[in-house]
Amino acid sequence: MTVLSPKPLAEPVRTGPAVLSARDLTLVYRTEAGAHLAVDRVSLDLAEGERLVLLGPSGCGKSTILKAAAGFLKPAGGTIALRGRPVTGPGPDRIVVFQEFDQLLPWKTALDNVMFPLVRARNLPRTEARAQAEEALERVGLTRALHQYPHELSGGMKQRVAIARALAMRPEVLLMDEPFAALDALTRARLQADLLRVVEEARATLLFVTHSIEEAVLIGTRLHLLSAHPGRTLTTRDVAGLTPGTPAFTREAKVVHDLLFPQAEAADV
Amino acid sequence: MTVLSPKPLAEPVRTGPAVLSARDLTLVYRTEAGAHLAVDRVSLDLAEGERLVLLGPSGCGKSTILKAAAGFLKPAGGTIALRGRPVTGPGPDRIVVFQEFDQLLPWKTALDNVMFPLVRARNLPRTEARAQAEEALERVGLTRALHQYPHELSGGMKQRVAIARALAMRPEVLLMDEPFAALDALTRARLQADLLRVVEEARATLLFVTHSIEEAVLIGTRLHLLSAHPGRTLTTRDVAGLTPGTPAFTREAKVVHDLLFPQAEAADV
Amino acid sequence: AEGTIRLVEQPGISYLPFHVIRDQGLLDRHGAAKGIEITSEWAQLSGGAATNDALLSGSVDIVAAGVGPLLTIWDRTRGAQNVRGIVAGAQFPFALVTNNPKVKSIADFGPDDRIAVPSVGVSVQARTLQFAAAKLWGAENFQKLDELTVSLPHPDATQALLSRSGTITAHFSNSPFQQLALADNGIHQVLDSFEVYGGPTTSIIIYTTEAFREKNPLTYAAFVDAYSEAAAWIAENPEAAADTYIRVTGSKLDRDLILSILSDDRFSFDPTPRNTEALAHFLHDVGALKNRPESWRDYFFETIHDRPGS
Amino acid sequence: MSDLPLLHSPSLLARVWENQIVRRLAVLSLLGLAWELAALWQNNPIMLPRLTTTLAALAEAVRDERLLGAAWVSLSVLLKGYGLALAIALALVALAAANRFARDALQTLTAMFNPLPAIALLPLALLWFGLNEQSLIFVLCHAVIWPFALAALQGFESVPETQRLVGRNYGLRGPTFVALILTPAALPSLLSGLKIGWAFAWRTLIAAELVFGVSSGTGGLGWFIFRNRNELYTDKVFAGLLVVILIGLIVELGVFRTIENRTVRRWGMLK
Amino acid sequence: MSDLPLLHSPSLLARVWENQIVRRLAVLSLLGLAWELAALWQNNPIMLPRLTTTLAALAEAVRDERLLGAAWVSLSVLLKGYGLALAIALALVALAAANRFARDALQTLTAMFNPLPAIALLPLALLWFGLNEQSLIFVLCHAVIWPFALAALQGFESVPETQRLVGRNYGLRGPTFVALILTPAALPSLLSGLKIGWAFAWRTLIAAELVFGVSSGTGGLGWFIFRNRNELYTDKVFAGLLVVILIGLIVELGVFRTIENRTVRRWGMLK
Ligand SMILES: Nc1ncnc2c1ncn2[C@@H]1O[C@H](COP(=O)(O)OP(=O)(O)OP(=O)(O)O)[C@@H](O)[C@H]1O
Ligand SMILES: Nc1ncnc2c1ncn2[C@@H]1O[C@H](COP(=O)(O)OP(=O)(O)OP(=O)(O)O)[C@@H](O)[C@H]1O
Ligand SMILES: [Mg+2]
Ligand SMILES: [Mg+2]
Repeated sequence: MTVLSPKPLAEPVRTGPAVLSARDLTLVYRTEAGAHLAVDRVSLDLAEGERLVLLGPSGCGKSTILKAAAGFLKPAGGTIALRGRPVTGPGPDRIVVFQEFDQLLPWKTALDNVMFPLVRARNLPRTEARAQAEEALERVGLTRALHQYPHELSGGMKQRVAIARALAMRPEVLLMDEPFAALDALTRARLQADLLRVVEEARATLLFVTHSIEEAVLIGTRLHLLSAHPGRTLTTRDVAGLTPGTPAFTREAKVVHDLLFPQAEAADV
Repeated sequence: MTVLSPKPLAEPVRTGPAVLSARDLTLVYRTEAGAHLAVDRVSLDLAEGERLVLLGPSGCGKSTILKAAAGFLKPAGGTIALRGRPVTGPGPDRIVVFQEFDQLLPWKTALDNVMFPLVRARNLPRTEARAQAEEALERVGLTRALHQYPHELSGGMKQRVAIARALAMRPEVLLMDEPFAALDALTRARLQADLLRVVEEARATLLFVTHSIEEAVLIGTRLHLLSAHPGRTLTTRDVAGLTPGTPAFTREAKVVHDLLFPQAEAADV
Repeated sequence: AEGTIRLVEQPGISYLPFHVIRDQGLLDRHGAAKGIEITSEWAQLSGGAATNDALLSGSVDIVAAGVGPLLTIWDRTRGAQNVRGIVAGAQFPFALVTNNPKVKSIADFGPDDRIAVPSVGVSVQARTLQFAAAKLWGAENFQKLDELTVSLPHPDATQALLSRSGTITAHFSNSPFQQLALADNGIHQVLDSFEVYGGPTTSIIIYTTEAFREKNPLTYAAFVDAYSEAAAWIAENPEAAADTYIRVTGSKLDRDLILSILSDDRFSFDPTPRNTEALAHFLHDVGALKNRPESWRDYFFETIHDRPGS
Repeated sequence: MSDLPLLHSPSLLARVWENQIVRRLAVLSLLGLAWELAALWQNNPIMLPRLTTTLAALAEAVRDERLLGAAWVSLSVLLKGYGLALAIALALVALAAANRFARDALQTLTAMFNPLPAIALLPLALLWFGLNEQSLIFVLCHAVIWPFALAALQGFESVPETQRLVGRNYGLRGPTFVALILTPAALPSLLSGLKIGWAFAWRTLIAAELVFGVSSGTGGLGWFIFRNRNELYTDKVFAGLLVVILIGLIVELGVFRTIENRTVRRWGMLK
Repeated sequence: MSDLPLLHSPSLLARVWENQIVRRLAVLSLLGLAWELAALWQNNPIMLPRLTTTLAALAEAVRDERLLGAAWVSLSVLLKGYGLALAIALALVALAAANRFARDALQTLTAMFNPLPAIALLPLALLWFGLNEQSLIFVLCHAVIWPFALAALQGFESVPETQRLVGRNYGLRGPTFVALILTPAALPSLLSGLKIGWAFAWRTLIAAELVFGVSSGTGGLGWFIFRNRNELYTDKVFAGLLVVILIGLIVELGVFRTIENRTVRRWGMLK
């Protein structure tokens, strides 16, 4: 009989081949002042059904990584691949929820905004798309705003439409950039639960950006911690299966906080 | 000898005449579909140096109240007054930090964006404006991004420039709409402290919108809780002097949470 | 091909024979006499340059324009399209009129005077003015009045002259503008083209390309006959001709004015060219023409070479 | 204090003044008055006839000279040319939006050809199309394509980045991307390009009709103006111009305004 | 995959192709070739001369006929008219941005006057200014003001609401607001308006010089073209047009492109 060594906690449970994987991903913006290094040799792997959360200080390159995964940015170094094949451009297999409030198409009502990709990318017939869009909007609590144009919505309402639009698509890969930042606690909690359910049901792979450590531990199966600008990998942590409110959850949140902000213990909060 | 009744906790300490006061403020948007009631008979009073936080679900009219206080919206009913005189339009005595990411002027660098109101509204000479702007940007941690244009900044960086721009102005009245929503925990904590210091020093009056109950209890001397759309006053709470981490602080946060979301106790978070 | 003909005219009474041809169906009649059926298309263009463009592009077959444009196109197309005149279109004097009472002859123009011509330097009016200057001050001074001339279309110049508003004090005009101007009490004539060239002078010429003439001899001949008949008919029936003009063009001009022009004996549609060589030689002398025509026959087809032109 | 849409209950007068038609009529009346006064003061009817005289001439020309027929002739050529030009311009701009070399080519072409006066093209038009409507349409296309392409290209290039990324994210590319994302997002600029193109189509048509004249009896508005100018009927010339102005107003208020109100203003893209 | 700025190390050829000047030269060469072939095929030198003939005529005209002088005469009138027109248009648009009645008035005026051909204004220009440069400038203003006002107004009305509110928040109003907020925010549209205005100033000037002519001696480019057209020197006509084209290219690449690169493209307002 051989003694099994205990599985190290930081090692994620791989359930299949990587859906999305980056190797030494380096992302550089070309600006007037020259090259601007945003992300420096970051590697990450997302297996099917996995939920990876990017955590890091403002400006560290989280959105940039997301945009590279979406196919909007070409790596200056390293590779980024989808199911083993290099990402060469954007596509509806990876639906993005952007950080900006202007991601709704201003010439479409909330309903039409949600229906748009269903009709155009999923090729659903209009009636079916409409039914699905109405359901998605109902789930984010916008039943009464179906026919309002984006400029008539509040900040949080716009973000909710964008979330509904992404979830209604049921993509294989979902890339979300601080989707809940503009939402109140209750709405946020509801949508977090909703997101987890949808992702689970569809066995979707999720790359998620947030500033809330609690949200990160709640949503993620794994966390990817980034250093301040330019973004480098600090560490990764496996956080699957932690239940909010439990001591393990609170402890993990505290650990992550201290990892991200080692000097913060001296600060006032 | 008369016995003094204990001062009720919910009654705020008035230190002078109201700087900003609304009476039965009703705000209505004119839309294609007809009138859209956003805020319904809300009354509030801010004394000098007071910090009032608006809390309420997404779409309840917080931004709308702020815009009315800034002078961008004319009340459909009720009054809104500044030091006793009805608000008739916007002005640099009330500096606004908007919720949107596009509030920076895209044709100005971060530094120029902060200098702009100092030169144009405060009439500071350019050198002095520059010094103050640089200091303000340093405080929000953007020393290295002084000469970047807004489109080259991350979401959180944009919001920090907007915060620096507002704080550098040292206005009598500061109107802030979820200024910290896009920031990581550490930056957020630093800027919260910074905000409190600046407001204290300048004896500025602050009207603040947030979705974070902890932030509300931390920042505010008083909270104004709003019901879901259309926004009506739920209640107000005096929260001056509570120290984060203390049981009183945690208890207050819990009370506010339960007041805002009475049904949430049944929900999963 | 034989049997179709596309013609161009410009607005104005100088093109009256065309109107008569159209009104009386003369092309049909003369075509029938030659055993062909002729279909004609009529177009109106607003000036000589556009007319020449239309001819050279092959969009039209027979055009009518001033002597100046004909000489230019003849000169430029020698050895290529070989454009030449068919018949003389009309002869009439064009007058230099002024509202400056002090000006009795061209020698009296002062530095403040401005003489309007359709286009400085190149229009037949401008050339005539140069010709007059050369006669008065000697050949080398032919450009003496050029610095007083300005380009302005006839209607605008007439308006300016009549309204006494602009800086225009004189206008080298044309019919019917000169008649309209001279009807005003304060406006008088300084000279006219007949004085300059020493007698009745052809102003309008009908012309075409060599190719059209050679490929459509019957149509060409029918046109010449029709034109001659129309010209003769106008000379005999000025009253009826005036009515034809009003009817065909829808002109709102006063019938008496039209009649007075038609019955003026200096005004004629004689197909024989007169006094064109003087202008041609002058144009060559000042360098506007590269080729010097020996006689008027050089720039007319043989059709009317038997006539006593000049 | 009207930076955002708001509700108030103004006085009757203010409410009447709210009506755009009322304000426009006020503007028109003021202009008419200015014209009448200028004409009276100038007192030079052969250069500047009075408004009343012009209106009388207009009525007469409509009754006796088929002015409306002439206007219709011009308008129908105009519409053909305008429509064709827009189709070409949109195709060019869509190509330019998708491909960088095409964009450079279009920008170069625009910089080169836009300043060329229509009159310079007439000889070529004659050479290629002959003396007919097609030549006019060719010249009209030249008048419309370049300014519209400029406005459209600017509009396409100004589309907010996030909206462009959203479209790409759904896998839209090429013509679909242009039609479903760029075109609505750039609609304000496209509309201003349409208006400018419309105006210059008129200008060019009137000017070209003067030079081109008519074939086979069907003169347009430009020819009407030219003929009356030749006969020194200034009041009729102004009557012709008045028709151009009226058509311009009708199209602006009836077509462009309506489109704007139903689209970009409703969508909050235009204040 | 070039939706956002990115860094890569392409091949030499690709890097040369990156250079805009190179791509533009390619476009120009293609156009030149097309011209030469069209002329050869048409074989009607008096209507469409070959490019080589035209270049020879250009050289000759520059040497013997002061073509550059004529171009300068036109250019100086053009610049005066363009500058004046922009000043007037900006004033009108600023007024319109601040006041609703002014906006209605400007929109009405634009709808009315924009379609009027310059030729219609010549008699009035004559009446008011006499036969001189001022009349030309008047006509130029007409050509520039309306399209520029249209583009500018659209630009001003499209400024994102938040930016407008920010400006108001600092107490900016009237001219300061227009100058410091609306103008930079609307710069893409303003630039496209400037380009369109510039092109139409040229078109109108050339056409007006034809009709209006000149007081003899000081003819501009339009006059040069007109004279040679009347004398059927088609190669010289094309040489004159070539000068217009060259100036257009220089201004587009040298002025407008530079401004664009230093402003709106740098600011991320234009892709
Ligand atoms: N278009 C751009 N051009 C140049 N630099 C850019 C551009 N976009 C982002 N950057 C820079 O890249 C870095 C990373 O930006 P990114 O948006 O990825 O940050 P982030 O982690 O999403 O931050 P936040 O939490 O504030 O949204 C920043 O330093 C930013 O200044
Ligand atoms: N410009 C507008 N036109 C019409 N309706 C509007 C407009 N702006 C906001 N509303 C409506 O007014 C209500 C309140 O909006 P407001 O932006 O004040 O909400 P909020 O409390 O700030 O929400 P959030 O927390 O999501 O930002 C919403 O129902 C919204 O749909
Ligand atoms: Mg980000
Ligand atoms: Mg809000």
